[in-house]
Amino acid sequence: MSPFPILSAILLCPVAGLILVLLTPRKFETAIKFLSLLAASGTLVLSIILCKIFNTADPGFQFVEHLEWIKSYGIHYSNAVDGLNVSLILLTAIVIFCGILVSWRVTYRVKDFFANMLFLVSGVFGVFMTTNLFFFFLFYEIAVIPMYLLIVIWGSTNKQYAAMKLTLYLLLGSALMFAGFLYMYSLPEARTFDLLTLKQNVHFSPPIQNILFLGLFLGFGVLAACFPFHVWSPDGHVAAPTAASMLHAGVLMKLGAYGILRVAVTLLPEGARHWAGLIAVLSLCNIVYGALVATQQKDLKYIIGYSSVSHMGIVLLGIATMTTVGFNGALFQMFAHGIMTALFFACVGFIYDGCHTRMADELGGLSKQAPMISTFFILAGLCGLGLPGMGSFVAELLVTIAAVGTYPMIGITSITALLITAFYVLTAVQKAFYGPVNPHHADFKDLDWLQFVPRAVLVGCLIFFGIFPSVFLNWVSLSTKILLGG
Amino acid sequence: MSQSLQSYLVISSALFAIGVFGLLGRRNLVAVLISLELILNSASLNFLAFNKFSLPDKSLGQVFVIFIIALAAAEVCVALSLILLLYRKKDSINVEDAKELRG
Amino acid sequence: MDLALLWTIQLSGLAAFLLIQLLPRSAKKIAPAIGIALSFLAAAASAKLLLDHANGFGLPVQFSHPWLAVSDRAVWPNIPVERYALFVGFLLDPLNLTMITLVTSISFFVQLFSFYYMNEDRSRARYFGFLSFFSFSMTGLVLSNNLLQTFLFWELVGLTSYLLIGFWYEKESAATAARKAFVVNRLADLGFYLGIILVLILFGSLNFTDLKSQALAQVLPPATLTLVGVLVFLGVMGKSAQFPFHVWLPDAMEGPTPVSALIHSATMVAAGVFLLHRAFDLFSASATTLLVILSVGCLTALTGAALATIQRDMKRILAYSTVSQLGLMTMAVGAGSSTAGFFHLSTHAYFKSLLFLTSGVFIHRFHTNDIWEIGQKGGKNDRLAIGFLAFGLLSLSGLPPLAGFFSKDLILEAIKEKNLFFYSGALFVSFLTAYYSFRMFLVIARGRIRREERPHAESRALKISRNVPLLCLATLSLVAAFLGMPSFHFNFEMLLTTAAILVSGGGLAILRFRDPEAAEQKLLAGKTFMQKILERKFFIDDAYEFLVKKVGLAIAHALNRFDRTVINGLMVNETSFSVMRLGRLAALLQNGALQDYLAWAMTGGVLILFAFLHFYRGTP
Amino acid sequence: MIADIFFMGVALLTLLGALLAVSLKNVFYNALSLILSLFGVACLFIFLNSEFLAIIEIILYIGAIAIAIIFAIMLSSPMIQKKEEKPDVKKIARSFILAALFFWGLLQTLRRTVWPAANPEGDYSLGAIGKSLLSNQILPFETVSLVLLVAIIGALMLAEKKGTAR
Repeated sequence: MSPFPILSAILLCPVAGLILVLLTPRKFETAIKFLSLLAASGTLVLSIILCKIFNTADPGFQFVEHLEWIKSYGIHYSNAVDGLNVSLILLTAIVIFCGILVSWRVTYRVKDFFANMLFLVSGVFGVFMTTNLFFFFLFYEIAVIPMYLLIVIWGSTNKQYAAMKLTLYLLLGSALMFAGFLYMYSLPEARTFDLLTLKQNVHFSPPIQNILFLGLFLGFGVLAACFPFHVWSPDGHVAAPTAASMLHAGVLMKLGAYGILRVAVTLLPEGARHWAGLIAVLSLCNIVYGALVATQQKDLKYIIGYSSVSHMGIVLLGIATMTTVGFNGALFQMFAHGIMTALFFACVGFIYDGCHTRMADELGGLSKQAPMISTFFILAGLCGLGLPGMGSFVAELLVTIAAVGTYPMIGITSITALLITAFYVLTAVQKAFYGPVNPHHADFKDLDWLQFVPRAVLVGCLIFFGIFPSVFLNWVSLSTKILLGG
Repeated sequence: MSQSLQSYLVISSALFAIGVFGLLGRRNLVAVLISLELILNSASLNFLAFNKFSLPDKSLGQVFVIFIIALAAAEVCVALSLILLLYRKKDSINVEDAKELRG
Repeated sequence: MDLALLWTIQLSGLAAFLLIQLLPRSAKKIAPAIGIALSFLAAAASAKLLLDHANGFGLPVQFSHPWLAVSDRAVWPNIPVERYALFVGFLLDPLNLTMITLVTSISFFVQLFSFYYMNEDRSRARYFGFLSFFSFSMTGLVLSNNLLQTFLFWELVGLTSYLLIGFWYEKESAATAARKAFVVNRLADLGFYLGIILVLILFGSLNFTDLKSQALAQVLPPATLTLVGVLVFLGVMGKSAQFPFHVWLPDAMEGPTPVSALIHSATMVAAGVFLLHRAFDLFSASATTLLVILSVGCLTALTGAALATIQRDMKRILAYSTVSQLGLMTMAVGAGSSTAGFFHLSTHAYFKSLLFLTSGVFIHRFHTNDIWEIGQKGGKNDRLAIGFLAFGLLSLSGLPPLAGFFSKDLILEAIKEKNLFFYSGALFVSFLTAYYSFRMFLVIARGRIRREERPHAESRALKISRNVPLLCLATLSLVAAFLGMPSFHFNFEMLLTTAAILVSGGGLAILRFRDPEAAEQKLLAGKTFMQKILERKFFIDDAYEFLVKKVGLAIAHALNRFDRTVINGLMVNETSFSVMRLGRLAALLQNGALQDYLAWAMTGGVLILFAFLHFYRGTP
Repeated sequence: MIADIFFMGVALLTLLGALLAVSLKNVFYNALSLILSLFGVACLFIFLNSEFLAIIEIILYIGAIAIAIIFAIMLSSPMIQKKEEKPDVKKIARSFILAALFFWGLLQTLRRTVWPAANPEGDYSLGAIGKSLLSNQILPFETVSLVLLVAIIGALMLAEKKGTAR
């Protein structure tokens, strides 16, 4: 136990915030908002400290916390951080901080909204930190339920259908995942849920590895919007309120990809190599298919939904290459895409609140009327289409290098998605932001100071990691090398 | 037909079959109740047959039959009050009329 | 000392952009001053650099800093370099020096001219912000020491051209043109992106200093060498508007004229030819790449020149002429002598931006782009503008003492040695150039004035900011011609051919356009078959339209319907509905009849009984 | 021999009573044939050496339960006049098939299983019953009394007249 259990502190901050929010009576809305903001900024500060004191030279697990819970089943509350999840913890902290600030204008049932948000985020933090499969599943379930509530109560277009579909899909994913965990537990020499002990003393025979990896990959793939299972994410995004879709697209989808890396690839390397070809093909479908369908969407949120599917495809492609460059690229893309989609949804959410419509054709000439929000949206769009100087470009560069190196044909065709993304992003920008001012939303006011800060923070992160990517890669490269048995 | 275990069992299964027929076939609730009594009696007959032919402690089977009769009494009295209630509400004690409770 | 200067050149543009963005709304008026001051700083710094290394002593100077640690040998065993990473840095050598002075000087003059041109426009601050951001990315591109950093700034330059073309975004046509420019550039940059990655994977290093043709030839087999060369050339085709990708340049005229002067004539479009010269070893490593470059260059030159002959819009004529001149430069590189191409690039940059600025003066004054109207509204009364127009057009068509003659001469010599077919193409191009230059000049200069438009009074500052840049650009084009000339050898025979072309081209133009009104009537009366094709721009635009609309979007539409119906409908909704239907079926069982329940129970009992009977064969 | 014939008669008597109890249209006649059948069963009990139970059967089953059923029939008497509609053939057929299957199944098990040797000797006396009732069967004995109590109270609550019919 390191002197100050920073990981549990990060996890307990939102939990404490949640309890405090639940205690404050319903009518003190501003108090609730400030409490949740306090909790979110607490996690953010702690995560930044974590990233600073994270020793990039030490490849193993750091800040290990270990609490025996049910010894006989090997279930213990144990957290640890290595290259894979340090960036994701930072990502979650940033997204929740901006999410809370963005949802400052929520008026309907404020207390429940912020309680759900904090509940969701503590689940996500739990998943990213834990090294125990049981807790991985437990925290994952904690994350899914508030997402349903957020969509059903505060959602917009056909929210019941989308919320139900989203939750059923996520539960399907978690069911497959849990089946995999239980099977691993049931093996005679395993008899434990702890990831580290599983890794050391359990050797899965190749045929078992293949089936097990497929099960786990499908379980996590559903969450990471892998091709055939991607349908829930655009609908889920559209129906969710702004902050929920920020968290959902920004963080929840990364759970799946992180799960693949942390559980599936670590424990079943041969299985991963066996199925790598299939994952690559699926991710190619993800990328090109997502981009092509996005060109046809009218609703801005649908465009972003499908663009997330396309960008998650790049993450999966990075993983499929089974190379250190590919993994670094995948992790970087998870981080950069998380921030970018959060920014995207923050902007569209603000526009939707102002103009009460998200249809690109009905919005016109927003640049003239609200220059600041338009610049943020255009910046997010440019990052989406992989403009250099922004995070996504470096990620796509790494993944494409790895992909062209290992699967030349897939790597080359995945590049065409850059063109399609450019096309639909710029069409959306032109329809919604350029052109004559549409009288329909003449009264739409621009960002005030409070709403400016979260979006500026997100853009700042994108540009910082776009210009200094080595900061990110130092965190990540050692542990991806270890992961691949370097 | 000599008094062997098989013959008693044949009689009790015949009684049981007739009871089942009555249970499912009749529309009138009281008739259903009557066939229910038949089934109970076939069970007690069975008990006593085994008690006599293959049970060392002869009193056990008889005790059981006593309990059966006691419970049958309790059951009939509740059933009849229910039938009375049904009759008062629907003024018919036909099984088909009590159909409200359905999916 | 050099590093400090380089940093000032590089960051002055960015500083101006950030300063202008951070200006509070009230102080937006001083934005032009910031822009002009900082671009002057950059120009001065590059001039200082030029003086320090006047005749190339102490060059090349290189500073590089590791930016992105990519991987180790485990991934691709056959990579010569142990642990290779991507670098970011500056490289300074004679080529860079001339290019950086060219870029910074022209951007300074254009910023100065923009003060005159944009003084009524309300969102001036945003304009100057983007212009400074452009000079930042252009200097980054020019000074970079490796292919990846070039690509980085390549995209940023594409972005700024998107922002500046679509500056007046209220205009629908400007927004579409901007999008078209960006997407076409993006399409070409994909090839460049792939080329860079292939070089990185197969060769291991992207620095220009390492990309020597012998080193490349050893590592890469000839086939991949051509592939890589053509891929990188694809990027060049996009940026320098070569044949299939030239469609965006004429539409880019939607942007303000100073933007066209700076970006779409001198600097950005020249970036492609600069890259050709910069990474010449990569292209010259295989002969087929050079052949491809030559043929594409020739095709571009011909289409550009041909289309320019029938345009009515002044800026469009200049745009097509830029396309054809770029084609010429690429042909020069394709013919093996990249120095000739680069020399023509520098001279062309100056006099073409001069031409654009003069057209800016005309458009600013008469508020119309059409050369016939300018003629009728008294174009020739503006003595100064007509003078500069004449100077520019003559240097464009290659009158001996002026800049165009020397550089075009060198190119023609280079192509002549290579092969005669392309040489004849080049001659025909210069003939067409002479023709449309004289045509434009005559229509404006000899137009009969109908409704005279008096110029509205202008303050002294505006007059200066209008005339000084024109004057300087004209002189600089001459200076560049004499200073930058690689080696002057008097080739009498070449002098004769160019003179002959000039006379024939000019003569034909004079013959047809002596009286502009009559020429216009004749034009309106009947269009020859050739004119109809030229009017439709060789149906290239329609081909693009077809490709994007019919093919691309149709596939997307089909996929979208597939997504909605099959995946969403079939896999998801159907399964849930079938589960619901199953539920309703089961509900039928609960029909309230007591005896039905009993019957079901009894059947269950019977089945168990018979199962029991069946399986337990009467074992005691 | 006589006993066998007598036994056969009693068996037939019970089965006949049962059949009539089920098949006759008029519910009152059903009740009466039920009593007949119960009487037959009581005789069978005697054949099975448990006389006490035979008496209990007659007093309790016929005396109490059958009479209670007849009361119920009397109370809902107008029902009897109303002619039952035509019998639901499908339902009767279904129940007949089920009953026949059951009967046939049970007979098969009877025929197939090898029954252990019979040893009828043993103490059937009332004393033995009382002793076992109060010794090792004391718990069921107490619960049955409780059940009876609950049944009576329940019946009363249900059948209460004054408006509190739930």
